[in-house]
Amino acid sequence: MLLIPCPWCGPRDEAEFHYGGQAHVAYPEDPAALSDEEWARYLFFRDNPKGLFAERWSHTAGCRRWFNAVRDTATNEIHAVYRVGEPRPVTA
Amino acid sequence: MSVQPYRREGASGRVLRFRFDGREYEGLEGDTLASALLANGVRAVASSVKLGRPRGVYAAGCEEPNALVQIEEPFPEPMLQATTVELYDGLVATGLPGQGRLADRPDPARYDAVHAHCDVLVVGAGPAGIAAASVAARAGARVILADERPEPGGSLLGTAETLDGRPGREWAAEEVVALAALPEVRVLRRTTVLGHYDDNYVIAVERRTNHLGAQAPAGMARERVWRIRARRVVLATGGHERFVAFAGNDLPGVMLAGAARTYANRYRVLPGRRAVVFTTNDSAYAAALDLAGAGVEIAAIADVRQAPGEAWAARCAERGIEVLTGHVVTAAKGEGEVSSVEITPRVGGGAREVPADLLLVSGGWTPVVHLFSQAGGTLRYDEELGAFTPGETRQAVEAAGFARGVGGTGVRTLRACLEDGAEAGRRALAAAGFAMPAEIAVPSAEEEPAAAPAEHLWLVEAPENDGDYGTHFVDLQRDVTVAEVLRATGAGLTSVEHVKRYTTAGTAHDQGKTSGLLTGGVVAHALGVDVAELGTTTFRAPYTPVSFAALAGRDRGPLHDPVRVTAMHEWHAARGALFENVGQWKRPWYYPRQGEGPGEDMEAAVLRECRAAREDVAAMDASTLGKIDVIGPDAAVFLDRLYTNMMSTLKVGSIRYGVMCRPDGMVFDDGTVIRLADDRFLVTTTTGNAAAVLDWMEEWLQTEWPDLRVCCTSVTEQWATVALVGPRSREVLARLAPGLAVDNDSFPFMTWRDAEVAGIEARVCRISFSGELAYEINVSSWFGLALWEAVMASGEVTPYGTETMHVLRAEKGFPIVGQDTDGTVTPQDLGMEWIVSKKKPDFVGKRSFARADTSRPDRKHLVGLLPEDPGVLLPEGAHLVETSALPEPPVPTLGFVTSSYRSAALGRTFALALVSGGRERVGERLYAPVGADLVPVTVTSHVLYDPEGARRDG
Amino acid sequence: MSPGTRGHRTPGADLPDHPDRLWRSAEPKRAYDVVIVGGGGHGLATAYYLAKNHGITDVAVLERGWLAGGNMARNTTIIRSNYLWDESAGIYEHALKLWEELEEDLGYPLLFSQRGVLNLAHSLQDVRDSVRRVNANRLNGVDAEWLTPEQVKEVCPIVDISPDVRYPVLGGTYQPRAGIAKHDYVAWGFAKAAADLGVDMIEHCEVTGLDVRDGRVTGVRTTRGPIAARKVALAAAGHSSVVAGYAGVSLPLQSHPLQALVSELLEPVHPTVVMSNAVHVYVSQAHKGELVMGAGIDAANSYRQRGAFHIIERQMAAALELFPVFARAHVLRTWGGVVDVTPDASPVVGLTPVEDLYVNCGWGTGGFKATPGVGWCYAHTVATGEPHPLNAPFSLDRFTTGKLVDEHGAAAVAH
Amino acid sequence: MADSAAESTAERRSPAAAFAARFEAASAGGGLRLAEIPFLTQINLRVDPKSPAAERIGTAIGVPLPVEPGTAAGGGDLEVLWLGPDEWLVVGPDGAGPGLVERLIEAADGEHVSVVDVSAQRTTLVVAGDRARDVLAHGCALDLHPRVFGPGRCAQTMLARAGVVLVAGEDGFRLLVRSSFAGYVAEWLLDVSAEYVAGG
Repeated sequence: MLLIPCPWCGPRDEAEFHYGGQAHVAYPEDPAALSDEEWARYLFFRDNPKGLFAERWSHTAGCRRWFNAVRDTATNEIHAVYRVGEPRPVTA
Repeated sequence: MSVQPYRREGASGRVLRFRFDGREYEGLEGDTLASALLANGVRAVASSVKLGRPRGVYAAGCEEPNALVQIEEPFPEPMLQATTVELYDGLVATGLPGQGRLADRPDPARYDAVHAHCDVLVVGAGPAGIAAASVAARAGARVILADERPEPGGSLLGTAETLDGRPGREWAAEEVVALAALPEVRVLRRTTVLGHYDDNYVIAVERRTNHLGAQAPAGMARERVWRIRARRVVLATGGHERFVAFAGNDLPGVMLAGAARTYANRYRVLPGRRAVVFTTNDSAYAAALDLAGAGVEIAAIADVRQAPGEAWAARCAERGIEVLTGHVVTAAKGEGEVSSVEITPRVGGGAREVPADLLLVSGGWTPVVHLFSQAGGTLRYDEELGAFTPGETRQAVEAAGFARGVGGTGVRTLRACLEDGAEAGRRALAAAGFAMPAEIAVPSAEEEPAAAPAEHLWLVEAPENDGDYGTHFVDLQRDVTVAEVLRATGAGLTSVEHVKRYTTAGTAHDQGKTSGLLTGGVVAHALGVDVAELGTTTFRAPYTPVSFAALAGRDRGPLHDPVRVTAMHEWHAARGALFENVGQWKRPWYYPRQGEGPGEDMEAAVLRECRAAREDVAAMDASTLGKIDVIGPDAAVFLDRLYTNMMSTLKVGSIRYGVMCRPDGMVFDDGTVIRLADDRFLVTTTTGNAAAVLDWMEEWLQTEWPDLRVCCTSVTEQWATVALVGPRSREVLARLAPGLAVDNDSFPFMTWRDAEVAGIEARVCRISFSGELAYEINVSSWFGLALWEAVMASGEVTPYGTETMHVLRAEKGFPIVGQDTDGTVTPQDLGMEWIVSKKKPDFVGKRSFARADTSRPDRKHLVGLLPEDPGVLLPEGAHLVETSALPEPPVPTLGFVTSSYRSAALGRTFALALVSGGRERVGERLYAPVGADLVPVTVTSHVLYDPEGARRDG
Repeated sequence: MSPGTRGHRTPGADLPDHPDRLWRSAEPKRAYDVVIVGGGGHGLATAYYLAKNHGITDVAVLERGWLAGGNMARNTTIIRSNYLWDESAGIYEHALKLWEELEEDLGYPLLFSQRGVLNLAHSLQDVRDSVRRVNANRLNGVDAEWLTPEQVKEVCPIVDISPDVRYPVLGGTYQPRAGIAKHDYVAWGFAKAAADLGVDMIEHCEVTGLDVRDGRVTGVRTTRGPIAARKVALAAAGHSSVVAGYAGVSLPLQSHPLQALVSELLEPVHPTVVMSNAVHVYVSQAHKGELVMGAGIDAANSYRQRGAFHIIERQMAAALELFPVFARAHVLRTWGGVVDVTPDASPVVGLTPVEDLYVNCGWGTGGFKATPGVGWCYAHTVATGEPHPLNAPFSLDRFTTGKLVDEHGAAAVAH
Repeated sequence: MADSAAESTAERRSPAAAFAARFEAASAGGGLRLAEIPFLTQINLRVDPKSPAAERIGTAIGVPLPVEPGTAAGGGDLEVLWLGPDEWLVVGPDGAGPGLVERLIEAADGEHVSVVDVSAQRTTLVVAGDRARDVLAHGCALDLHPRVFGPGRCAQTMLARAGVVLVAGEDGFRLLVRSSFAGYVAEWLLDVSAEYVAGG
């Protein structure tokens, strides 16, 4: 049970959150202009690094806000949380 | 005390009666089952799992590998260690051959869980743990001190050491009582910390009533899971003694030296009359002296070292105990239990056989590093200790006392543990941001003799002429011998994990607490490598076994998952409705008519309910549909992006049906959208998807379109909803809402009106999911029951459930998301091209409709099926094939039946199905394999009833 | 001594003996025809069938730790082929047929036990999905039956089928030919058989890079030096994304922890395998008597071979709903593996954009049961450069065309 | 029931009404008090906290919207609970709903706000008395220590398997529970209470 620091509510148990996968994957501006390959990439391909990963969480059982986190997927350590729209912070 | 022949004199306490293996015994309050059995001279407690060899008590705590018992009364419980079962009056137990037995009746006990938070969690209430907790607690920190035993003291319980001039056990008891009196301290006894997870989330289990036997209060949870979130953790978990591999080292009468010392001191039980001691370190000398003091004759101490601790040797000499340095025990001998011990000099000289009924073994001490390792800490091999000790960790946890291997000579020294514990307490305080307390006095312990270094001997080599190593056990509980380890390494296995799996060593109930390192040592020996290099197998939670029921807690039966009900639920239940689980909701499924004789069956009830809806008037509790208020100047734009059809053109006062897709183009949810104002919509969702759709909306708004000024608020339970259906629904509504103009022109299809219905403020929507004239009446859920009762008051409205609702909508070809779709179905597949906007430049899912696979003509389409025999009901889930005889498998399927019913309106059975290229097959005959038969069916449009839509206006 | 215990049944005694010779960890050579990255069940089976079916024996299996120490050592050993879609049923049924001959083929005792698998249904929609799957299975020649709650009780008497359970058992599907096998023995059986045919088993050899020249893979870089290869076959479940990334190949995968646990040894109570997706439990009783149970996967990506504890707690609550007699059984040991999951819960097996580089990944929670089947097909793919017909549907390009094999929709088959 | 349905009266019924007697019995020992406060007015308010509308709303209802996460502010007979960075729950006495909605919308003066009457969406349960924290700790993972979660604090969180809004007061806690979950939460509280009430 991770302790996830919601940028608004503070640290809460992982079970209060919904995981949203990779952060900073924008909905394409003009999907119709994309090739099938490009569209498939948007739909199905996400980074899956072993190490630091910028990802999305939603505090569904709390303030219902989506936010981003940089977490090390090898250790589960959360290095930073930041709000949607903010750039990914520089982490060690 | 004559009935307890091995009980020391002066033992006191209440006499408890118990039965073991069918015989009655007496023990004393404070006993474990193991100590009570030893007091009664019971040597063989269980038999081994593979070889069926008799096994006796080997240890005195949770590391016990041998004495596995089954509790029979007061309630059957499989496989416990006799060393951890507290004795109580009426206990009935049997020894186990390695397999436990589950009860065949329900467990009546209660279980629960509780969350706790603290600045410092101290695991282990031995000298180091108490010292750490005292320092932290007196500085005002919130402290939890957890210990697995019934009383604090840890190692002090087994020794005769004194602290501040008091017996160690008394010191510990008083310290902990004082600690527990502090407002911010919680002391948890009989509480084993089982697992150490990320972010210092620590799981412990408290055994609260076991020791009370049949006297356990009924309302009290038997076991409690503690979910502890600690800012700092101090692991003062001590050490486990290990044994040495030699011939016959499993015979009853062979025992860990420290355990024997505990039996003599703590339980006042003599584990035998005449003992040989076999050791690699100084700690067994203290054991020998304590036992000698208690009346056990110590025949000899065989020390593998040439140079034992001088002071210890001298004390033994004083007592007339023979110390044989540079000797090993080559064999324990006896029939069913130890009767003699073979001692051999390591260099030169012959063996000698010493009569004894007890062989005390100390192969050194292993720090308990399980939790540290679980927490993600690394381990490093400590040469002096001959064991792995805590290394680096990124979590806020540290080990203290012997768990950290303090002392330097491989044995625990009390002073070092106390000081180390206090230091750990100070460090924890500093890390948690507390002011350092004034100097805290560490209690003074007796002067301990300087210890000599231990020597790490894992294996006593078998003599040349008897080299099979067949009784040199390394894992007593799994019956693994050195012979098997050698076979594994001989087979080419070089990893300790492989050897573990080949031999099963370390996988038993005790998880290799006494045997893990020993196995590693023997493997290293066999491979000719260093133990340090070989490493350990992984330490996994739980530290000691934990019952399934404890982990399940109170999330069982009705509390297993929330039961969600509507405001009208009591009425449905009283009317005898059968309920369907829809997500967490209980929805009325159908209402069998009650009366004389046997109740109506489902088929009859549903046909009756359907007829009422089609021919008369019927009502359903539709409150469970998800409802979301969507408000803001950009609400219309937002909905245009999420729904496949246009919502911005919807007029205030009107209602539109809509479908949402995922980006991959597959149908995600459907429902109606009501425009309440220019900037305000009420969206309904399917019952099961209410939360998912709200989350979906928030996700798009917050992460993709933060520029849209829209807010979404769930109002699912704000409103209770009654669907009033049937040609007479207008008449019933008119009566209930005299102020509402209900004629078709005033209140047309797909519009809504505010009105007073049965005296209740209501929003009435003209929506139909059945094709009939119908209304959905929404009121504050406080009035839901009142509205329902008012609707039912005249007695002319038939209540109907989800099954009838499903039949009615299926007759009209309306799909149910999740029943007629499975995540691979597009709106076009459902025959709903009309709902997919061509005008909007984009909406979620649109791009995917242009992919190769979504534009294939042979996709599965939703169609209707009419069995050629109108009495045959196709099973939902039946498949369809083209031929009237089945070829050899694999037979390609054309599709499958998603919904199938008997229709009162059609006077026959019918079905909906997803069929490959289905729309082009209308009129074709297909076959549904049902059991051994192939049922012929005709493909039709999915709209089977009132295709012109003539009935919706009544 | 316990009068009821001495002298008879010793539950641990009836396990088969292992051969005295398994494999000898090899030193890596400078070059191989085929390098298989990942010494788990799939990698070992692939090596075996490369050698046996295709005569390709200049093969190295590279394992970063100890052989079969990844998911092969951590799974709950369930074997079945009752998958919904034709594509899935094809490869899993092929695997099951191989399982039925495997002990003999490998000459190794695998404790393969066809004790049947029950998938329980707890809602009306579960029932529809289950019946749909049973019928699909039958058309595909896969043995499958739909059982009423009473029939479920006959197959597994300890299941609570009473209506007062929160989510009552409404029935179940049953595949009699399904069952379990002993995972370690399977791995060792393949390893021994492959080694006997000349394959090199190279342990403690982590791949740190892939050499790609002109769009073609030429070898691997490892912690034990570079190794040239004419073909490289990836079989590194859990870590597939990381390894494929060395060649610039991105895969539609997310790695998640998956947990399992065992109880102490218990007298036989559970004769079959029971799975319940609705309440996230699957359980069998292994040969020695321990209950082996699997839980759901952790939601968040992670390479930590350790799951969150609340998942275990929920799993226990669900288990006791179905099996009240388990109340006082004890959890002895929990563990976790890392599984890689695809968007459609079906694997990716086949060619990659890099020539001579092959991929086998994305088996999620279901890789063990496919072991011989995927080894067979993957070996064919690697040997011929063309997908075997049974793994052709599991190509990477299905994500572009949209022709997914979506096992999410097929309830009760995610594991 | 079917018979009594004939005497239809438009009476309100609160979601935990059926538990009144059992709550009372559980409260008899003194260490714990369980009760439902039915029919409170609850208005969900969404507004940009930095907007003039937010300020005007605060002035209009006499309670500045609390901007510190997890806090509640009170004034007169109203209490405003922080639910999210742009979301509040305005709680008032029974019957205050329609007037309050109007006041809020009026104060917004045409700016984008969302005001939704959700009075029937949740009911309010009281968990008070010396053992209140102990009871809640069985299902709530928050640190309920008075220094951390004392009067004036509120939080959306989980209690066992139900989402709740938890509000700390001088005299124990209030739980705002979704109406459909009220029965579950009530049963759960009563089950936990077994150990803490007299005779348990």
